[in-house]
Amino acid sequence: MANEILAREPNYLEYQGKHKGIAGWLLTLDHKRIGLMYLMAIMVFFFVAMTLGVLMRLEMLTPGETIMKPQTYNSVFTLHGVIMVFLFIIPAIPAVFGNFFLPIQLGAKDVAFPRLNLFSWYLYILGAILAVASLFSGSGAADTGWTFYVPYSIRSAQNVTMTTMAAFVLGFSSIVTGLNFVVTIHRLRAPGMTWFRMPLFAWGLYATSWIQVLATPVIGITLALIMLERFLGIGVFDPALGGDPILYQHLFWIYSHPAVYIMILPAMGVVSEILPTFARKDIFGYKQIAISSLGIAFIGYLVWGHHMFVSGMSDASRIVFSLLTFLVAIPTGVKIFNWVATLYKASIKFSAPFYYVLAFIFIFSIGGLTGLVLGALATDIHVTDTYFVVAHFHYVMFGGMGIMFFATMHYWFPKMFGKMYSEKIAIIACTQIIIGFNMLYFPMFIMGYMGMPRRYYDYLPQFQGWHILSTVGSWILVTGIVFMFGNLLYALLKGPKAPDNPWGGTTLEWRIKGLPTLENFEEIPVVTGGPYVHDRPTYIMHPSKEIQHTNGDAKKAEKEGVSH
Amino acid sequence: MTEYTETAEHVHESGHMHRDDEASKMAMWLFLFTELLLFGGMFLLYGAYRFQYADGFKVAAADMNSFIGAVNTIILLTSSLSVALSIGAIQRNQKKLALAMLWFTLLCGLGFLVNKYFEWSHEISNGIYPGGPALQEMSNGQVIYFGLYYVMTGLHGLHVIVGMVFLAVMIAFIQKDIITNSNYQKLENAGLYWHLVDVIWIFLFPLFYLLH
Amino acid sequence: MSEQIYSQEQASGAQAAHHTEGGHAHITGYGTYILVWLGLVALTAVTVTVAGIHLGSLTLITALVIAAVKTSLVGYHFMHIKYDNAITKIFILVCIVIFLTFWILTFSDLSFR
Amino acid sequence: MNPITELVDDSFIFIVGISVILLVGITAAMIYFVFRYSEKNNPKPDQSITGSTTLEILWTVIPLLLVLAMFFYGYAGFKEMRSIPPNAMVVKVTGKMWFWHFEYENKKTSDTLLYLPADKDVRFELQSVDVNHSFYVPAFRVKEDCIPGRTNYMWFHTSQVGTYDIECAEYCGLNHSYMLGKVIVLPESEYLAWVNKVDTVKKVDSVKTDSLKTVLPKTDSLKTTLTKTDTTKAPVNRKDTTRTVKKDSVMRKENK
Ligand code: HEA
Ligand code: HEA
Ligand code: CUA
Ligand SMILES: [Cu+2]
Repeated sequence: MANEILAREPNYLEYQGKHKGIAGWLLTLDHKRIGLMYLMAIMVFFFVAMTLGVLMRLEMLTPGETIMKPQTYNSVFTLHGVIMVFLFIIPAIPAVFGNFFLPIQLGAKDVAFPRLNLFSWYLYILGAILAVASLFSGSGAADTGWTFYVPYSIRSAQNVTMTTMAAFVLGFSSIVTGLNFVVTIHRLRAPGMTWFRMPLFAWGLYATSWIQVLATPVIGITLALIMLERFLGIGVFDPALGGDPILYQHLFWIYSHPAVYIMILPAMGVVSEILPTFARKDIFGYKQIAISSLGIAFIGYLVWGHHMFVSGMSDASRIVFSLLTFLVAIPTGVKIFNWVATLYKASIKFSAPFYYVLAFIFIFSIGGLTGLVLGALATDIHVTDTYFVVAHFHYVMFGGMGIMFFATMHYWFPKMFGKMYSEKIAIIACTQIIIGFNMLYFPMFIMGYMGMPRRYYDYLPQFQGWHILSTVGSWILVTGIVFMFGNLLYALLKGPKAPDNPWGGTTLEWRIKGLPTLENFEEIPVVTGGPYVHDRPTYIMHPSKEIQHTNGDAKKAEKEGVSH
Repeated sequence: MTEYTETAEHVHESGHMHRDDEASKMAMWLFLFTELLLFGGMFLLYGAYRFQYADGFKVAAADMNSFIGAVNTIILLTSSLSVALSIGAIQRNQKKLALAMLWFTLLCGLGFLVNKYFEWSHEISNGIYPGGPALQEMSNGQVIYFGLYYVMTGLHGLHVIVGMVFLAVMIAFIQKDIITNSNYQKLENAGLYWHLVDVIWIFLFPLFYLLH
Repeated sequence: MSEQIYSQEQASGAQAAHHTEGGHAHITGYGTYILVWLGLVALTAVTVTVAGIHLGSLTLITALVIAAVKTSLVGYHFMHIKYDNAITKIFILVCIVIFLTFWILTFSDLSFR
Repeated sequence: MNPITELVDDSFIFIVGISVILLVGITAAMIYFVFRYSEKNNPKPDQSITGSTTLEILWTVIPLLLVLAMFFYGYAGFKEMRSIPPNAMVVKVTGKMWFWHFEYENKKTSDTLLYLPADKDVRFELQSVDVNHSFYVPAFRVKEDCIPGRTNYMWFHTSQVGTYDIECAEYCGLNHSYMLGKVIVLPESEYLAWVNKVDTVKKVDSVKTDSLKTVLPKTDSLKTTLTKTDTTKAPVNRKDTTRTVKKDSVMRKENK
């Protein structure tokens, strides 16, 4: 009977409110539509930045000029970094999938502040426009690297001001999303959903949001100071006037190190969603995984100095930062071990999203473990600012968060669009991505240890073999990614209708029949147990009806429900 | 506690308006944290440079007019009081008093800015501004001191202006009875913001004016 | 409608705990505010006088301590932290702790190089 | 023998070794579970397994010990890098967009090519006159930034005679990738002969400076001349000596 009522409600895609057509999207306050708008915008920039990446690989195919001049190359890697970091990887999972699924997983009708949510999308677009405009105005996009190190960034004749302005605005957008999520998680959990009954994706987002709120302002002011320095010459970052370039690096990394955990924590949250679903079993060590997210977020604030081991920072400081850096590995390890343990005595349903998660665990571990090489003082001093670092961060960013972004798309695609894609093609594409990825980035570790510095337009001939291997890898990766997106796009247009719960997921979004409606739930559900319990229901989806059935036993059920 | 709070600002057409003051207060505090850390970055720079250029900073600070600084401190403290009082007045349903207090706060804010204006123009007319003739003669420590001085007090001044805009909107809301004795979280939030601006000045004042 | 039935359950979720009116039951007397203000003005006077006397490195420390006291007065009374729930207090604590770590770790560089 | 190189390589092998063991273990367990507990092989999952305190403690404490060991390894190498032998010779290194300038103890200078005696400890004082650079000699596993407005230091031990690459490792603008150079380690006697031959070489040096400044931004001539040396390995290939060296005919003869 409940289904009948639901069937009459239009889903969020069909819903016609005050505004129709395109305005119904641009003025929407629905978290799901805003999520999709983010998805579209983010995909556009992701493709732009990926194309820049592939162009860089082409340039590196041969020593000397291959397809571009040094000035172009310098702008290309800067823009590649800026777009990937600020326009893709930081907003991707929180702003798209967090927006879409966080409220549903919490049993809420929307985020706490829908208007702010839309506002943050517009800020994102504004920042994106500025980033793109910096290409075509003034003397062209910044050529400083995404780190904007002074004093080069205040001396460069390129349009650095506009690029930093873009990053500044994007930072603001990120803060607003984070703030919204913290309040949403505190205030809008469904009745019965205690902290330790919250899905782990929500935990990941919670930790992420705190980083967004508490770290982002620091980069805001730092970038603003670069702009002021360029316009007015206030001196705080200009060594000619007594400013200290190392202080700039402190301020930059105070934000940008925690930011790498903004990138990875939501992805780790999704891993914790996908694994129990396909293992068809409760997750191993729920509480440890939940708490370790907060642990990573906190320790993440204490390690920024590991980016500055050769900058001339005090020796004492280098030692402290190196020691602290190693501590981040512990909560991350706890997560990895718990994930693997979840598979023990499971009954695994092998599907595309699960395959991506396996790829993630393998590739991210490589990335993380090489992070330890960078964390150790002696080795970092040798490999810092070489391709070893480039390999490390592509393994964690692309191989970690990027692969999980793909996994997330495959996992929630049926619930977002109501369509099903070809799993076979998805798995083939994933295999190809894994091969191409490793061929692209693994040689960089070797080159890096051999002493190939990063941000080099040109290189010494002894590196050419590795560069060729790497470039060929990028082509394999390109086709894999094109294949994957093609598959999804085809499904979107022509795919068969997806079942309500194709994977047997246990969290609230899978309990919704069909696509979510405007308000997600006809009635706010009542939660009676943990999120990944497979052998009994832990949610009462239609409390008013079901309670009458069971003589108002919701309370009792809740008490009995194991709350982990 | 009779209703399920759907969203703090529940705006779906189909839904009825729900209010969650707790949520909006929480959001306001989070926003204040971001402001705090924004200035925090600047204070960190100040601390670092003061550590490095202790003497230059002292010499530079000797130029500052600590009297104007002190007056401005008192002005802001008083304005904080009046905002707090206006909330108290709204709680007691004394609309007139609340309005008067807010107008008084705006006046204080204006006074603060006027003072700042005179102070800045005095410095500038002496050639003390980034790239200015007097500054070019000075030591690195002094240059950075004044660089920070202009950025930090400028940013603070900007916040005073934003705060005044907030409070002006609150005045309109009170007049239209949107803010009442049972619904005044908006005013609380504006007040929180204003107090934050005050708190930041509480630190700026000794750091820039009392360094002899 | 149904929401009413489940109001009790909400207590175990996040929704419930403090609803609006509950939080605002506390009304501070005007007198308290004015007293606090007097305290703040007095402290300002103290900082100015202390700065006049030459205490060396103590000048900075006293100035900062007084500023911290003033801040806590403003926060506690004017910003109503006094009446706030535990969550807000924890939030503020977290923010302060993070901010302090920025200082401590940055100065681990500056003061040893 | 070069103590730093060995320490760095040893800590690298230590960390990578542990990492590989962990990675293989994790991956093997994962793959084994996926097959052993597939839907087909294990139709009914064991729902009673939700965690284990013992395991949690184990995989917190063991990794903690491992990473502490890694830290100490890295720290030991670092300590060596920062403890300069007391009688090390001093060379002032100045980074400039986009070439290296060296000043020796007797005020003699050279650009791009750094001449050092074999089997000596050398302390470098690193400065920059414009933007950040980073003085990097991969063969000796050391680098340190050159930051305008301050002097950083580093040192290494020149082990054997040979030619080693110098690279700028901190992004510094247009020709960052051409800010290369060579360490030319000579037998002590040849070095002394070179460093004391003030007049002739000085002339050549200034020529070099000028040609570098003018040539670099336009073409990649430096790259084509300063090439073909294995960065990782020490041995010199005499034929690789660069054009600038060739000009210095005296040098070349002494080298042979
Ligand atoms: C998603 C982003 C992301 C993530 C998650 C990480 C994670 C980590 N990173 Fe990385 N890092 C970057 C993105 C990221 N990094 C970027 C972008 C840069 C370069 C920026 C630039 O200069 O442009 C960088 C640079 C960088 C440096 C500076 C290098 C340099 O410039 O010299 C260092 C140094 O310590 C470092 C360390 C680490 C460590 C220790 C972790 C740890 O969190 C990793 C923890 C994970 C594991 C350890 C693996 C899994 C765990 C186990 C298998 C358990 C058992 C293992 C043990 C405990 C031993 N990173
Ligand atoms: C999320 C983060 C992210 C991701 C996903 C990537 C993806 C890629 N990046 Fe990376 N990269 C960064 C973040 C990222 N990058 C950052 C932060 C830097 C540092 C910048 C700096 O130094 O300041 C960097 C720097 C960097 C460098 C170093 C530059 C240097 O130091 O000189 C290189 C060099 O090869 C590179 C290459 C690539 C490539 C080939 C990809 C590929 O994996 C991309 C894969 C894409 C595809 C496979 C294309 C998909 C298909 C299409 C777009 C269709 C049409 C296109 C074609 C047919 C060409 N990147
Ligand atoms: Cu000099 Cu890069
Ligand atoms: Cu980092």
